Amino acid sequence: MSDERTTKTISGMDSVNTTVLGADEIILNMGPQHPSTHGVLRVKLKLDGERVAGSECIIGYLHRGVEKIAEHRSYQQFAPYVDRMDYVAAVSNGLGYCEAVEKLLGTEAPPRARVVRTILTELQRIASHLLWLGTHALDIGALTPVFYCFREREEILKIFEKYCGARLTTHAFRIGGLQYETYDGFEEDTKRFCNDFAHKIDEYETLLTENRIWVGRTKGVGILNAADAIALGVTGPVLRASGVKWDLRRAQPYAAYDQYEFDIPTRETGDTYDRYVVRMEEMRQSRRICLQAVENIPTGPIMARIGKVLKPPPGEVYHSIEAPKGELGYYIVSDGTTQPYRVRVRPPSFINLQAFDKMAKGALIADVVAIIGTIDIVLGEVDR
Amino acid sequence: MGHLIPPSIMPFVLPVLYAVVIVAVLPLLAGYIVLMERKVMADMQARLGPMRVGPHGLLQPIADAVKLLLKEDIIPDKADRLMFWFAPLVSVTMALLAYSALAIGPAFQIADLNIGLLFILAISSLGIYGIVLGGWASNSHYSLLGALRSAAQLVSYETAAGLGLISVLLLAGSLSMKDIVQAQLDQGVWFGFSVPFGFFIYLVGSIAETNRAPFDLPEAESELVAGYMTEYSGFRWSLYFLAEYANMIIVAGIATTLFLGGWLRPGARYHEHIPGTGIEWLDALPALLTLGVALYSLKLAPTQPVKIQKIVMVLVAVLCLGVACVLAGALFAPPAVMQGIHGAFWFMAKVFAYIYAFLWIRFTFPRYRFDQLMRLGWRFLIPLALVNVIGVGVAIVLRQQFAWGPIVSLIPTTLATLGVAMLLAKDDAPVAEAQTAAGE
Amino acid sequence: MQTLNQALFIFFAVLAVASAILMVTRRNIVHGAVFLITTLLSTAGIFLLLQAEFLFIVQVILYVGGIMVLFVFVIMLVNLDVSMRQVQFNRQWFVAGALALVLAGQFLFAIWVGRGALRLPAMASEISPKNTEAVADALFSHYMLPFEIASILLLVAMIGAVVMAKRRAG
Amino acid sequence: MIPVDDYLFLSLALFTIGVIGVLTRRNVIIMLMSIELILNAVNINLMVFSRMWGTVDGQVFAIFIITDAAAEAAVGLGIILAFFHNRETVLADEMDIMKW
Amino acid sequence: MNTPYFLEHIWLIPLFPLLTAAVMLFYGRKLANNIVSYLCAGSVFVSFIFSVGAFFQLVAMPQGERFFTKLLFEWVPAVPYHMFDGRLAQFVAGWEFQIDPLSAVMILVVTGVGFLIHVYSTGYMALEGGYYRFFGYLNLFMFAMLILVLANNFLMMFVGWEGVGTCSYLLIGFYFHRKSASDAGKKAFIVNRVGDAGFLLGIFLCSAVLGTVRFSDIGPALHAGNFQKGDPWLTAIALLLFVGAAGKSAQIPLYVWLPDAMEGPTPVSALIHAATMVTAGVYMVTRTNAIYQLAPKAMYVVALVGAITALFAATIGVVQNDIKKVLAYSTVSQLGYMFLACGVGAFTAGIFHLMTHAFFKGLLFLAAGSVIHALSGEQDMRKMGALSKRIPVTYWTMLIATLAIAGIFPFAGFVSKDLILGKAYEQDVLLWAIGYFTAGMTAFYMFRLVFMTFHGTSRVDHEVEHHIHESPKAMLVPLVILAGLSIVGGLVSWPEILGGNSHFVHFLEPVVGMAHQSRIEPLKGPSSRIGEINLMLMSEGLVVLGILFAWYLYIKRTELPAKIAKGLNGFYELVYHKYYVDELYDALFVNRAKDLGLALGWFDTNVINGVGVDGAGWLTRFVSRASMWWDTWIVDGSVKLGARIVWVLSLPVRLIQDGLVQSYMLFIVIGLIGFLGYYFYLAHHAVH
Repeated sequence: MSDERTTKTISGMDSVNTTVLGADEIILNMGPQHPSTHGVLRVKLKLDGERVAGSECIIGYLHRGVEKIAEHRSYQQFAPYVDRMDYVAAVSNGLGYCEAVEKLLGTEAPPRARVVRTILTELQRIASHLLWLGTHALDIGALTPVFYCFREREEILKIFEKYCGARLTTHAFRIGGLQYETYDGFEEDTKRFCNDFAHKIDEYETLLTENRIWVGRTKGVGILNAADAIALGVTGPVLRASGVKWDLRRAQPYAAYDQYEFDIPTRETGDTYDRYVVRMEEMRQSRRICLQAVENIPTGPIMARIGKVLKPPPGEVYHSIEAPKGELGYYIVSDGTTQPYRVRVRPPSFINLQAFDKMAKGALIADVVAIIGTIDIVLGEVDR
Repeated sequence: MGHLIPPSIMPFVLPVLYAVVIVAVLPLLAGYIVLMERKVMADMQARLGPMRVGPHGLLQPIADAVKLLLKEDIIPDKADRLMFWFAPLVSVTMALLAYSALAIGPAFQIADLNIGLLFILAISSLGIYGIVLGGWASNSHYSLLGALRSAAQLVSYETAAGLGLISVLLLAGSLSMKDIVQAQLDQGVWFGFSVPFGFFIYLVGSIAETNRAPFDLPEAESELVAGYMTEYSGFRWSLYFLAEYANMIIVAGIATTLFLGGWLRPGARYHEHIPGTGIEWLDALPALLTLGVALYSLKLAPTQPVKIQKIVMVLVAVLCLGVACVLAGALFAPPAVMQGIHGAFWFMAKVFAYIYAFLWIRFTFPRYRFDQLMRLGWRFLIPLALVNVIGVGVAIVLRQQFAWGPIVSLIPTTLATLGVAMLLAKDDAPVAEAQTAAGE
Repeated sequence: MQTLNQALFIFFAVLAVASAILMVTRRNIVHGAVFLITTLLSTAGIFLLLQAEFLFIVQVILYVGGIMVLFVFVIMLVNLDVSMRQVQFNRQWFVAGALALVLAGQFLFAIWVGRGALRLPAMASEISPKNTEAVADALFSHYMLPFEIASILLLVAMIGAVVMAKRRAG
Repeated sequence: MIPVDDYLFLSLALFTIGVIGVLTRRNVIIMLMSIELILNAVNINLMVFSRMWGTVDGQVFAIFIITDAAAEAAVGLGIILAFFHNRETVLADEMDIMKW
Repeated sequence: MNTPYFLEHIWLIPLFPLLTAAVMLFYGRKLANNIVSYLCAGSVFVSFIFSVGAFFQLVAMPQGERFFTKLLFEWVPAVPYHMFDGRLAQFVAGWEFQIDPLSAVMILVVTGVGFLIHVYSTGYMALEGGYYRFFGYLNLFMFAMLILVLANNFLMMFVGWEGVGTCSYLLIGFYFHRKSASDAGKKAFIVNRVGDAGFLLGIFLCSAVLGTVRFSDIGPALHAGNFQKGDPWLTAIALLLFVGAAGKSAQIPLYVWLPDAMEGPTPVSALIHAATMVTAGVYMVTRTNAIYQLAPKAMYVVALVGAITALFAATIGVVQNDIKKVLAYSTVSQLGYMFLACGVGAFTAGIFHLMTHAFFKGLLFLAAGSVIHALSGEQDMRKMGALSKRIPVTYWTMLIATLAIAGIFPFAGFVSKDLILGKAYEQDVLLWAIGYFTAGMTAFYMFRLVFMTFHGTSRVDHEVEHHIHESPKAMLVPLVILAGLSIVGGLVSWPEILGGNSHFVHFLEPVVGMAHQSRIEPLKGPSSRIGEINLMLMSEGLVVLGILFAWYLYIKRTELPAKIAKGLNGFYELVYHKYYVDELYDALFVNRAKDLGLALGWFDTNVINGVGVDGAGWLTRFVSRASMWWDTWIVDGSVKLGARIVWVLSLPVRLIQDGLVQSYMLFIVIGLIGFLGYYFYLAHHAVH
């Protein structure tokens, strides 16, 4: 149906920038100002009736040149900037960056710092997944879960706030370890949250998991098989939902993950429902890690002995962690000065977004919303 | 007063009065239903909802209304101005017109038509023009898609809902609202209990007809922004809003009349009197309930943070007290007056209960996809409704031929319909075969 | 009562004729459809005046609420912009109009010749409560066969419409 | 008392307008709508005579006519839709492929 | 006697390679390399088996009746025509396969050597792209060559002739992405065209003079025509045919393509440009020896050209540094020998030399290929040396071949070469002298090649040094077999003087029977025997001298060759540049041809296109305009008039049937008006 017999505007549809291709094909622009594109993503959809015949993601509306900024900041100065990439998982961003620089320096954070880092990062994973769950459900039309999710996320943010004073862009870690010692009651807060949270997840699942409409809206929608997922470089829960058991926490452990037991949930089909189930299970596993970690935080220093002025030896390093959305990698080139010569970030959302076209082809418009939601993108990270 | 009015005009006086009252009160009512919705939503979502304007946000609807009326009225450049102007009027007019046949209590009715129910259905089916023309006139893709979806949805579910109503019409043998209520009184059972599946089908159908979640596709925010209302703002938008909520009240009114016994009090055939008086126990219930609300408000009043809020709270308490007094006073009035007033109370209570169910459903379920919605309508509800209607026909034969009781005769029907429903539900497995087929 | 009825008749009649004329002459089909709806509603009102309230309801539900929705639906599916810019009347409009007026004249002549001969019987003061039942009785007894035939006609039309409007695969 | 003539005149007016619409408008949808108008005019006549004779036969016929109109609209619009998908026109004088 | 099976199915021999060639060229891309190898080599092997079968069945026949033809189908049906002398003849040609001792020898050589080279190629080409293509061409070549040698008439032979030419072109240009290779292919093709033109003219003349193109009918035709020895027509035919032979067999002046043809893969050089195709000319001359024997002048020309070519090519070969070029010139030289043999009437000796040459020259090429393979593609002998220990098998086989070509007793070359020299001595001492001197040079340059390649100090590039390796078995086995044949090949016709019985020569005698029976004197008595021995000893002596000279120059005093080259600067340059023949041809023919092309182009543009075409176009337009006027107004006009009349007559009907629904409705209204009017009319009358 690609013959453009009559390329013309339908009754002055200029207002939404829509043209008619043939009798049944239209181009529809979703975003950048659309309620469910999660920020300033713009999706150009070619529709054949109500079905998506092709799609194109247009990004860059939130580009701030983070990587370029890095070249003009010292290593420590750049650390807060990374929080602004995936701003709903700032702690994870910081962990990746700090560990990458530590690797470059050839040092390692002390054990205590590593465990605290693990706890905070896992809490951040829960928070990120909660935010995803809420908005995803909202996109599909379930109005209520989002508030429940934010209620629990609030608890996590409170822990962050008590720990470092910030809630969203925390800058929780420093190169070489931690700036702050944990506050009194940190363990109790974490334990209490984890214990309560078990029932809360059940509550969300009651609302959604076996809900006929929810299942109908998500099962079989946006299928991404394992081969495609790997070919597209997709990582994180999206990859695992396609049946690939790949988790950097297990594959190349960092922080203190090698000390804890946890499962890597996978599913087979790789549809939206599977990604939902995988993320739900991941939250349970994160809770499990937190509980194990908080039971046994070693004592000792929280900061490695590194100088005030960081001058890593010339060289390059790539370090990646399992961020909530997938593999978050930092590639840093040092020229021996106090400022990195080049920092390149491998953001999971950006790579995962590539799978959108594959998932959306043949879907209905209503599914597009579900599919965008299920990839779990943060435009701050995509555009950087 | 009677001598001031010429006799030829006399029959029109009361209806006109009612009409004026309805037109005047309905926007306010709609506003407060919105408030109720927000409060219910907040309660379900573990938060407070509007709290700023008035005590517990009681004045919020008025603030909203003022805001809407003061907003700039924007007509898109390439819109069809005539239709853009005309469409919301159609919507709201048809919604209000439908009230003319609705019986709010035995006394409050503008016209008791012998085809009352059909009239309401006919008029409310015209409301669709407001949506379709508005969506078309906006000259926006989202609007047009929303309008077309709305039209398709309305036409589909009107069929199902209508078939759900027919089961009641068979039982009542009349189209007049009053007669239907009377039939429920005569048979001693609300039709909602004797034909539960008719009620269920109408419930689902009415949610879909009013474009409420989970059938709110025409205005699904995440897909079509605001559907047919996307380009509307200010007063015109509020007209659509009003129409939507007015329609909610109408479907609730229909459901109340047909399935929940209309203005009948619970236990309408139970006539135990309070000793020593001619007052029935149950008739005292409305007054006591409102009195309770009044006292509760009064108790809350001192806790309000601002003085003006305290005053408003007290005013609310006084209002409720006044209503309680009216309700109590009616006990001593002639039976016709008493039944009129109490009937209106019970009717409104049931309507709000029904609307509460709407809200409850809305905040619990995700949204259907359009093809799933159509499938539900055509492949589940309509076959089920047909089975139900046939079943009710059989039940009536049973009742007439074998003198089975009004409830007993319907039990086989209900069971049979239940079986069919389970069969259909199994057939309607929620698997989106759609994409897997087309995605290859 | 008489005057009221008279006034209502004139109101409905004028409304019907005026919007019918507008319907035929409008460039914009959607406007045309709206004017047709107005005509149909006016006609429904006239039915009410003629104490055929069941027909009134049928007219509103079926004609306005059903058939015309279908029309509006289709109008929105087909391309409007183009047809609005085109010439609205065909080449034979003058001849056709003239012939239509001749036909009207003939009818007018016929009615004029027989004017005053037919009168409505005195109207009952209230709307007959039995109208719906009477129609139902007639429909399900005397006109049972035509009724069934009509239902089959509808079924055939439904299948035909589905077949024709269905998009061919590919 | 409204004489029957008035109804007949009204019916005639609507009928004539409908005929003119059918004969002169190029747009097929408007032609179909004009046909609806003609049917409507007929219905008025039926109703009037039904009222005049005090029977409901006219009303029954009117019901049949409305049924007919519904069928006609469904099929007619289906044809128009199919035609539009193929030829991208709704003009009657461009629909002349049946000539030969 | 039942018809022998293999003879009856002689046509199968070329068919097998054709089939595999078709499979390769159509489906080869999809086949795995080993399947390609098995199919192609297998089909040639089957052909070889059939050839052996046919050979033995032929041998089994009585001496004088060893002749068999098999007509597959008619090709050119009898076309009557007048010969030069006015007699009526029929031009007939069929797909008729002929086998006699000559053909039998040829098919054995072709399929046998061909099979070995196929086997060799599976190793040599293993890592090349276009494997299937190579084998497809190779098999196609086998088919064409077999058609050539099995042909019963000139026409069919010409098919094979052109077929081998095409395959040669394709295979020389196998590495078509290399410009030099594609140029070489073109050169071979174009130079051969000159020869082919002569050949074709010869065929025409033959059919015009003799009234037949069938080989077996030539003898009877000569008798019937009562031609005298030295008949000018026959001389003309013989010379024309020799032009063709010279083209195909690379004789002066048409030899220039063969050295360039070395651009092709080495197995191709071995098969086509050493063993088989280039010998087609010799074969053809032998096949038509009946004509030649009646044209002594033509034979002298043949002998002279052969001798000069032999010497000329040998001198060039002395100074070449490219291992394959040396072999190429050597081939030209040896082909000269064969023509010399034919020219002096020793057709059998020519064919015998052809066969032995196929063995040792094929072997030389294959061994050279093995060397090149070992040195990762290096062909320059100045960058070789001291390889004898590194690739011993190649070395020993190559040494055997060199000894054979040099004519060392008792290798194959000795027998065949001395047979030729002996015959030449009988005919003309001058020719013998040239041949004799050439034999010495051959020994010299061949041992120069061996010494430069395998002995002395290593001059191999450092990088290549590491990769030197013996070739795979698939390549070595054919080498060893051919080496064996090179040693014993002479035995099939061991000279009577050395106690042999010249089997081969006798076997072939029926074909060239006339030569031995009447026209040429038989060898004279015992005195000639002594002469023969003396000749042998003389040539052996010269050969040994040549070898020693080569040893002295290239092993002992390696600095000497450069000095000599310097001392004889002008001559060396002349020889090194192959006597500037290519340049001469460029100047004389190629550039003149280009000039001619330009002139023709000018002529085309200005005369043909300008005056002819444009003028004709103008004329045509003028005429057509007149014709159009006629058509429009007179022809069409009358037709249109008829149509117009019908149009007018049909107007009322057509106006009604316009396919527009609204017009039909209008008629409904008109009808309604009519009916109403009629009704009113009736009502009016009814009232009154």
